[in-house]
Amino acid sequence: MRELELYFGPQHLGMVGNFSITLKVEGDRILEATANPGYLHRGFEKLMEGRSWIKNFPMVCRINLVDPDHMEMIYAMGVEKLAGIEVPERAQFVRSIYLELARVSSHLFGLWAYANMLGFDTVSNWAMYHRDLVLDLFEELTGGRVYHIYVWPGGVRRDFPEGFTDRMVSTLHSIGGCVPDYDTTFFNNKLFSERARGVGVVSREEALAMGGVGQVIRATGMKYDVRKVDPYAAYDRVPWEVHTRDDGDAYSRICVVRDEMIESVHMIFNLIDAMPEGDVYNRVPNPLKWKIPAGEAYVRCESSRGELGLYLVSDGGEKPHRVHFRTPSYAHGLAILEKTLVGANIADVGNIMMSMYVVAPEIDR
Amino acid sequence: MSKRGFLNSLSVGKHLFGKPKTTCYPFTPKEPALRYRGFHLNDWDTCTGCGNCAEICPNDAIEMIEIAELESVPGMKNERPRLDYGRCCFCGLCVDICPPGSLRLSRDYFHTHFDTDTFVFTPRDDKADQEKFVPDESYSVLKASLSHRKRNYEGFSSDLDYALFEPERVPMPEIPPTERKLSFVEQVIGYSKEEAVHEAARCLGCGLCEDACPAHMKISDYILAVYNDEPEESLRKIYEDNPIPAICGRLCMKHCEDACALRLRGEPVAIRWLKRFVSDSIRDYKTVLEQAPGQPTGKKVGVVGAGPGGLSVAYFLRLMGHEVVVFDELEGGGGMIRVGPPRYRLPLASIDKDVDYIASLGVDFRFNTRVGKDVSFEGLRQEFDAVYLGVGLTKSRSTGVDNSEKCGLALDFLRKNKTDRPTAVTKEIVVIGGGNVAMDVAREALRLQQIQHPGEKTVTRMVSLEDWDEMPATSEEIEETREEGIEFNPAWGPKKVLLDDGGNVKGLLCMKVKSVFDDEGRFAPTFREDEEMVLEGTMIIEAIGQGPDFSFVPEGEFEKMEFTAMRKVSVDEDGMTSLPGVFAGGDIVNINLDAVTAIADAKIASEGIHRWMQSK
Amino acid sequence: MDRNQLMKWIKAPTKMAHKYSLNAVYFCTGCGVIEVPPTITSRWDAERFGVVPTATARQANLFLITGYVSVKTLRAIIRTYEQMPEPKYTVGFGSCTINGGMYWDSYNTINQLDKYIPIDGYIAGCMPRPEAIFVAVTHLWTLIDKDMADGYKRYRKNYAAYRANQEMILGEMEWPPIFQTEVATAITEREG
Amino acid sequence: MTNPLGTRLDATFKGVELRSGVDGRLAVVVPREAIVPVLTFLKEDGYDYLQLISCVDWIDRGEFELVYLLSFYTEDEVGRDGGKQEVLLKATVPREQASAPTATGVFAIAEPHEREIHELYGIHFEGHPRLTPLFLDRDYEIPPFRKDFDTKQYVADVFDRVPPIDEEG
Repeated sequence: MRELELYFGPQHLGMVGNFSITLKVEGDRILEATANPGYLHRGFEKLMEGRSWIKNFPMVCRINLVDPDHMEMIYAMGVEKLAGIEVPERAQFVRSIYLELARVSSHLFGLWAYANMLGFDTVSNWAMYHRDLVLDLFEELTGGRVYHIYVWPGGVRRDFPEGFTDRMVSTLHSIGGCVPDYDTTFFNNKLFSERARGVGVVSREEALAMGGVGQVIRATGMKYDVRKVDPYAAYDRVPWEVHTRDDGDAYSRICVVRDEMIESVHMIFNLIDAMPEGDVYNRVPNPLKWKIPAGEAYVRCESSRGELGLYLVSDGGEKPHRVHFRTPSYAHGLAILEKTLVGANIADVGNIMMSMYVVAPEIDR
Repeated sequence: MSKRGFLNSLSVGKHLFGKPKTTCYPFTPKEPALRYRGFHLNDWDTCTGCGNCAEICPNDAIEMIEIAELESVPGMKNERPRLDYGRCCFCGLCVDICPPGSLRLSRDYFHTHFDTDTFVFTPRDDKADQEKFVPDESYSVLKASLSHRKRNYEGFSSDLDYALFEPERVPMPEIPPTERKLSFVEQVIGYSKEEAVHEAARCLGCGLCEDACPAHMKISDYILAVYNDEPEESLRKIYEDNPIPAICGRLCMKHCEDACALRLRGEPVAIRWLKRFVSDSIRDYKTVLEQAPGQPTGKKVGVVGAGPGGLSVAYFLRLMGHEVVVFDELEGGGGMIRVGPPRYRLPLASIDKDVDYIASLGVDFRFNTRVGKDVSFEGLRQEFDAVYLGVGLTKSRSTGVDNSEKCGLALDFLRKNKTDRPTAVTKEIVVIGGGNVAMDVAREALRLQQIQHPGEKTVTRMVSLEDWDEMPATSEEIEETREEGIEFNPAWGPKKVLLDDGGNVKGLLCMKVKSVFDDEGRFAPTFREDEEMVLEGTMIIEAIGQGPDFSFVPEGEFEKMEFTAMRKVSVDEDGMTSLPGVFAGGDIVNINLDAVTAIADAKIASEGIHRWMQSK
Repeated sequence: MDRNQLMKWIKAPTKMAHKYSLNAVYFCTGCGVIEVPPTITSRWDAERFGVVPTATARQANLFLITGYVSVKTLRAIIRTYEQMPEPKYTVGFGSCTINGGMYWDSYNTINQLDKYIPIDGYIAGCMPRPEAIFVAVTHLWTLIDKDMADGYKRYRKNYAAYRANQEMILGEMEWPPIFQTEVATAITEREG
Repeated sequence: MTNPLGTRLDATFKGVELRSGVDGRLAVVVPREAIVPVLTFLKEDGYDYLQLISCVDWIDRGEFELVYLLSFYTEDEVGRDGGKQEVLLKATVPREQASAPTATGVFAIAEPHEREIHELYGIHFEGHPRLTPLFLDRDYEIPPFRKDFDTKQYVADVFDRVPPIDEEG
């Protein structure tokens, strides 16, 4: 069979996001895949070195467009650790609720992408509709639909508007009510499971060797979640457990996502009950000339796509000296994707990529 | 995964009969959330044009532009923010830092156009801009754009608990009233280092204060230096415009704090106290400032009066290299500052600290020499290339009611207390007057009573023509005086000093005041004859204002001097009076009657003298 | 809406049919793409306005450039734009296409998009909401009615200038200019 | 250093300087040549998760600082099992003709990290399988993430110089 080179390019129906993979193909089977990111590279970390600490906030949530809230959280945690700011108790709870809500919204987006990729349009319409209900909650809480700029060093930017918790609970109940429908049409549907089982298998050794995080290694049965290993915000004050599956293929990854979404909804209910009263913002010194003492900090949090890390260096000035985001899609989208695509057939490229939750702007930053 | 798994997914058909979930926008409207971050609204009346929003914007989307129809007033520039929606990311940082809270976001977000220039927009709000903000009935979503917006559609707005600036001031440690009225020790203790740094951190560096300060001091620079923990750099910045920081740090009328951007929704930055912290924290100015007088120019300048004006002219001219000789009738520098304010507000040590530094630059101070008595004014004009009059208002006015010669005059009373033999005070004192000087007289009298009659019951009363809200004294001063238990009798006028048969003072007969100023605002008090009151008091002091004392100017010259309508010396833009070579400044020229305006006049006059002497 | 104005259908049926079947090319160029899925799915349903995502540029006549454009994406955008059949319309989403947006000082993103390809309309917002997108589509209809949405004609007329700008940024481009200047002027005359 | 790992590192490598850990992380400074041996040593010791390779440009000291952050996967609910904690491996590289040994031999994930640092900082990694450009389309004479590359100046020189299309006629 003749070898061909196929551009699974940035403009492609199977490609969600702006990312391209060059495939060396023999017939329908892929011999070799080279990821070709860079379409969304804005040089974030360079731009952030040119702006003062507070001015970076609107910029930092634009790194990952599907899940901007964990980006804000990781930067806020980094700045708080460097500058030694404590966060009031209620703000920790508000942050946890806000992050779990963000996880639900970004998992629903992932579900839309994956179901749309495989042609299950009913499920993808449902998922996007439910996500839009969650976005209405965000809009009411923070004032922004997608980019919320809500988590702030020293707490959060505004407290819950009154009556917000009941609306949140009722929305989450309405989404929870549809879970049986999702199961029958998608997760337990033979059409889907035949399509996703055994596709894009990533064994645990491969995943660990290539720095896989989040769903990729939880689908191989490993209970690794930063919210348990290195708890932050109010995650250690509420009982919850990590969901895993065993055979590491696309099907088990999306099932881990499904279980995590349900777990997040339950966690939100527990967090709301355990939330104390008090203020949610511990005022930060004047942002126009706020100097943070020299030092470095590495903070981690569990974003919806996996473990997100931030290495922050300050030289005692008003601007960060170096910012380096370690995003989960970096490992999934480059090393692991290129390895698992080998041997798969062309139709499964989108399937594997979406099951690994690769988001292009996270790779290029 | 039996075949059934495939079939039962058809059970989802039940959603066919549910309500459609689609929001058929724009036919069924959807209200954005109450906190939505849409286009900007700016209330042009409360907006101070300080430019902090432009400073904080991460994308340089805000630019401050001059607005022709607004006029610039201290504390309110005529600049307003202009937004470039090709840059704005709707983050709301500008709303959170806006000190007056005038900039906020609306819930409008529709704007579609093919021309990018329409995305640049100077926001106003529906109060001021009626044709852009249409009432609801004529608002249509399809026509919505930056020039077609909804009325009172406020979205994300500022909230003081989450503001990016600190509204409250760092509290200044003071001695409590009960304790401070017993002695002359300084009432305001002053900031510690980290209190000063914390207060200096509040300053947003917008520069509104610098336009309001008569001497245009570089305030945001020296506050930034205090924030960076470099008091030396801060002192150098102060000394570029003001040679008497220790005095001004305690005494200034702080026009800057009345213009500070934070004043509208919080307390202004304590600029005066920070200046005082800088001058207190540096023991010896000389080592820090390293200022050397310029090359000697061979010119000599005589300065009459060592008040703030005289000291500043001496300092500026000395730096230019001229020879300067300062004459003053008191035994030390400071002029009215040395006599007027009591020691618990301005200790003599602070005055001498500033004066000694100016002397160390080579200025020749000749104290206890009164021009017109020990030295003749004409002699001065021959000996020196130029003369500067910084004499200030030294003559106390009297009420002129009968037996008023028995009353003490404010300035003599205050001046005597500065010497080692303070005036002997009786147990009941009445002070006539409602200005700052009257407050100082009353509080000094109260302290002298505690010292001279320890343990006995003493009464200090004040009577002033003006009612509570018309009193010329600053509200802080009135507040502090009332705290110390001094009795106030506002809106009463003195009619006659009552004497007992021994000829010494027994009390003051007062009449009720109907009105103080006539309709043009001129001082013309009217009284109600029928209502009278007697205030007991064995000692009466009049503190109803001071006038200039030009007795040292010989008759011939005095006619040539021109005066303005407010009986002030009229000077040209260089500060020169109608007499050639004679310059003037301070309280005899301007109507502000405070030290920092005297310094501002002195700066102008010193450049005027310098140019005038070179042209001669 | 002029949907029920029969006269328009009779006078210019192609323009009307064209107006109500805008096929948007499925290319997520920037971070604004996060607002496109809600717009095309059941909650907001762009199909009510006739906007349907299509697979390739060949079947599309509406190009939504959502958000900032990095240099590498610019190459893909120009190629996609040039593959689209005429008449074609482009809509710039958000602040980044107008004047650089948040990344005005980034070394890898271009600031004004209309220097490289013609843009028929910009939508303000960071990211424009689905409602703003629908109102923009209605504005696009009015532009099409008044023949003002002539981005593609301008592209053909000043193709040399556009191509020069593109090469200033992208260096050598791997496909030749699609319009020889004489051919372009001939088409413009014929269309009148 | 009472730190167990620290003492073991001292025993095996001579030029190793240990610094107090930043919030529970042990900072280990090694010379450039010792990067790969120390990495292999740590990998056998159980630090099997190379989180990131970062590069900090200390322009005033005239050197790059390569930072290798090593962690470990743990299923233990509480986190630190057996007292292990993350290691921050640091090595300094001169700014002119910066080059460093590749870590792809030890960690597969190092490959994209090193490609990115090569492209954005200009550090050449000897023995790297493919040091081809990863993100950038244009070539820059100074690698863009270096401190002496001024983005605002670059935008003014390149993007703002492109003339707007003026409609002739």
